[in-house]
Amino acid sequence: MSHEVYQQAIKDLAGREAGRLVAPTASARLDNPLCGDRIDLDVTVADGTVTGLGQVTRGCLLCKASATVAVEQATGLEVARAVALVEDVRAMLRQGASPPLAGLAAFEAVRPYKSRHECVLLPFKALAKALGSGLP
Amino acid sequence: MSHEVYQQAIKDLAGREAGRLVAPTASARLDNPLCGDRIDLDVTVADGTVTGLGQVTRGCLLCKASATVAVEQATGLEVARAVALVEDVRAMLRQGASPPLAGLAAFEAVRPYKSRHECVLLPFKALAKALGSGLP
Amino acid sequence: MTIKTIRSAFPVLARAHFHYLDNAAMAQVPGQVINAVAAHDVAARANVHRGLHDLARRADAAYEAARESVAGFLSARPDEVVFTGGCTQALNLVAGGLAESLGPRDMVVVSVAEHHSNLLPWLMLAKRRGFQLASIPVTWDGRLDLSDLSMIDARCKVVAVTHVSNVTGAVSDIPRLAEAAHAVGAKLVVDGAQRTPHGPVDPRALGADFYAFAGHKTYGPTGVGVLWGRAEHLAHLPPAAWGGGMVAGLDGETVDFLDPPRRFEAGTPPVAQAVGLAAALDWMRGLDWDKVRLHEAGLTRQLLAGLAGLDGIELVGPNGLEDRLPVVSFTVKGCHPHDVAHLLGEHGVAVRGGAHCSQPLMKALGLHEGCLRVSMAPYNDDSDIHALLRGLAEAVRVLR
Amino acid sequence: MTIKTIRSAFPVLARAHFHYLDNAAMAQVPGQVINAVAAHDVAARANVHRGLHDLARRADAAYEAARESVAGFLSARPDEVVFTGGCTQALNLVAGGLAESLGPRDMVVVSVAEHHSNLLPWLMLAKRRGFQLASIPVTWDGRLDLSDLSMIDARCKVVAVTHVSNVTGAVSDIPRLAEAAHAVGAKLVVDGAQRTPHGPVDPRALGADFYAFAGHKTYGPTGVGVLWGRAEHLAHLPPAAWGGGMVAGLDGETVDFLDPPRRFEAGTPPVAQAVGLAAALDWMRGLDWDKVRLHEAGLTRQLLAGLAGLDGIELVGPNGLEDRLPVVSFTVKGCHPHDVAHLLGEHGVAVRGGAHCSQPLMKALGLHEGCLRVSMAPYNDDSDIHALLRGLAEAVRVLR
Ligand SMILES: Cc1ncc(COP(=O)(O)O)c(C=O)c1O
Ligand SMILES: Cc1ncc(COP(=O)(O)O)c(C=O)c1O
Repeated sequence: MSHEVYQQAIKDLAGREAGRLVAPTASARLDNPLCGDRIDLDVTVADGTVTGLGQVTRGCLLCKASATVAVEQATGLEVARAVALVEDVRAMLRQGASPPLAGLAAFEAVRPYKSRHECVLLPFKALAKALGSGLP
Repeated sequence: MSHEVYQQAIKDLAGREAGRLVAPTASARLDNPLCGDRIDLDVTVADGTVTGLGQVTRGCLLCKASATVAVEQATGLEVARAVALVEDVRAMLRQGASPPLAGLAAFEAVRPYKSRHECVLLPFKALAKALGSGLP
Repeated sequence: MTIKTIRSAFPVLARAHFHYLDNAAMAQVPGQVINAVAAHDVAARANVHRGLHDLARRADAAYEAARESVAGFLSARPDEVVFTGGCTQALNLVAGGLAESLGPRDMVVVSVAEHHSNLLPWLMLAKRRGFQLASIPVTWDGRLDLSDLSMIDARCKVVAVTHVSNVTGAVSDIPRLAEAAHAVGAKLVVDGAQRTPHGPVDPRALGADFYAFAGHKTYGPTGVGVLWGRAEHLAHLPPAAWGGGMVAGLDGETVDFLDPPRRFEAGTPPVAQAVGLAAALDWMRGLDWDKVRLHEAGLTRQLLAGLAGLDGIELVGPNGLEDRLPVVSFTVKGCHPHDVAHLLGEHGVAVRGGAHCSQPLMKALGLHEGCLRVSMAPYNDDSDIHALLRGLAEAVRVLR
Repeated sequence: MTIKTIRSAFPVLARAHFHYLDNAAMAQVPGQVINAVAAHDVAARANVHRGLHDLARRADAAYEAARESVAGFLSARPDEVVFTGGCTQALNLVAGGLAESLGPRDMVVVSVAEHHSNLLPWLMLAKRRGFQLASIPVTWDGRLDLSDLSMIDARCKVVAVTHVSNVTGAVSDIPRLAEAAHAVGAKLVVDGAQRTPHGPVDPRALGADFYAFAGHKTYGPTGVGVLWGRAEHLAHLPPAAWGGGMVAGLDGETVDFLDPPRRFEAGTPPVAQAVGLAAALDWMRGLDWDKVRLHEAGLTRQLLAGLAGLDGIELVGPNGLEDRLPVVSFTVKGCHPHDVAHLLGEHGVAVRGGAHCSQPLMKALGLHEGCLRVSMAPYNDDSDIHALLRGLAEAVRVLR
């Protein structure tokens, strides 16, 4: 059985759920009703920069793992940069672009599995939504 | 070119249009809007017997020829018998039953051409309709 | 007729290490169906109805013979068989037609176990025409709960239920529902999508008034489905789609529709697909269904026993064999269905994970993440169940 | 690319003494389309969308690749391409969706030359929703009479016209109609059923807002059709059929539909047929259409000249080559079209006789008995025209 997609790195990421923030600047809830995935994501912003992130995710391993990367590695980014991540992740999955965050390297194995792309994208969509850009 | 369906007997029949009756007991107009065929059929009835028939038909050769057989050979039949002809003609065309009227022998060649059955049936449907049975 | 003979009819099953257990989504197709479609397109391809050349006559004959084959499968009359583009289209057709005479004082009763295709048409038409929609609830094991059918009352004009659940494999008690519906003068629409893959069926004997099924789940082509209706009901059903081939006369605003079934077949029908479906049903009718049913039940038993031996499996639906067909759903504790299905797929075992187009049932059973579904066909065998159980154990090991 | 090469792609044409000139009813199909469908069913058969096993991934990929192929044929975006069961279903889908926002103060403008499939949906929905229906008249030679378009006024919300007449082969002036429609804010729905068999088309460049065509007339399988719509319009179009695979969320009465195109593809789509259609369009895109059009025009010229040399022939439609495709209709004095078509059929020449699902046009042109129609495809050649003309002369001799 191929474990490429379910390598240890992914499982480790999925196991680290940040939890909600106490005093977020903004929050977003996003559903993927097709598979029941749901993410609640909180963000704090100061001076145009993402200063903190939290999340609770119900969903598959890929979605949970991706959510962890989002909150752990988008902190410190400029808001515009964080909003743009969803497009970069999409380009990574669909066009083979390189991972926009180091932690996303583990997700390159998901490329051939188109029906799983949405799982990886959902947290980044939630991030963009929380940052007020609306969905792409 | 096979002329079986368009044998001289059929053409002769098609060429003999009886025309309308002056004082019919009943009349019926029937359309086959799919091909524009239209028959106007008149009947006189006395003592439960068909005593006279007339028709004017716009339609294909088969329909016109069948109309001629109907008016020429159903005269003298009991009403119930005349009404039943449509079923007998159908059985002749579909199940290979023998022709219920001598003049219909020429139409046995139509059997393999299912899409033409309606052309042969229309005058007999009109006859049944005029005789007040409604359509089968 | 051994399972080996059955398997050998299906070219796709010749692939090694391949275990297809996603039959409820789409069944595989016997070679003779593929050939029937190809042969039709080479030797009898033309539009149907009133064609006057050789190919058109062959096309007409093939299409009407296909209708007769479906009629035979359903113990019905050919003029009660309407070809559609699929089961969903068949259900939209009957819902659209029946809804024409429904208004705010009327009610349609569906069930919580309906596939979206037998729910959304009624739901959307209810919004549009103002009639009420009520749902028969389900028991803890996903069966229709018929203990209280008082909602099928004088206001109820239509009862629309699934014959077999696409999630649990539970077989609905159609005769009982027919009795309840007919007692108040309501019509019974049955979604047979998951029933027809398991042998010929007689909807009239069951008490159904309308019955719909899909070609692609019944070993036939995609792009074709069937709506059966009692002749006496079809005669009064208005068409819900319009186009060429279904009118006798058209004069200004006056439209004179053809008699059933053609009234319901607007436009060029799926001719070659109907021919393919007939080939599939003919193949099915050649099987010994007593034997096949025993075989399918044996696989189900084996699967249920195997699942019981695994840790953290929770069944969705009946845990026995009575009144159920070989569709088995379950959850795996701590593992999302999509992750499990993905890993099984890598292992050569095809199952489905998710909500199975049955969100109300998922909600009723508290399955926020959906479930895994294993669905069997006559060509499945022990090796498929073994591979599934082995794969499941390994998937759990990988994921936990 | 010679006509011989083109012919050789079509297995059915290998039959001797067989002249297929009934292409407007249904075109024949190249071998590679038959093979593509068969190959799909053997190696990639599964339901589409969110499948997690190998076959499902292949099916998804094949289906979405088919969408891209159609998009290429139409110079459009893939998400503007909706697969349907046929052209009629596509027209019902757009009519049903647009009609949702039409009421008694609105008007839809069609033309007298419409095929029933682009007339009846509007007519029936007009009765239901109370909007007005107006018809653009035709000239003596069956063309849309655009000399007075004042009926396309502020009340007009939709103009629905055929791109090419299935009776006369006349090509409508779509850019002009688009201008008139858009000037009053109306949407332009174009029935492309008879246009797509004659090469790729760019509905957006023509000014259409929606465009429908049929697989089986475009050298593809039966059971599939296409609705194209501008993304900006599809985004606001409500679905007119409902079922599995088209909702994101369903919570009680609240339905959240997926984005186009999936919103319009309720139920299992005609997957293998879409794959077959893509193979057909790919075959078409491999032809040199400048050459093919010259060839088709040459056949039309030859046919028109031949008919002019026969006694008692009356043309229906344009008598020239300008703005017409290779569809030629006519009547034969003293001979009913069905009798002639029947005899031609016996002669190995396949044409169609009748009203061609175009009763308003028949009425407008005074053709109570319909007419004969000869419709050509790239694979037709001189021998087909000769056989037709010879057969026609003989049929007249037999019938008169
Ligand atoms: C119970 C049930 N009803 C209806 C449908 C719809 O069938 P189709 O998608 O073929 O239209 C399905 C299959 O998806 C089903 O399982
Ligand atoms: C102009 C035109 N529109 C629509 C249609 C309907 O297409 P279909 O029968 O494939 O649905 C046809 C063909 O019959 C046609 O010729």
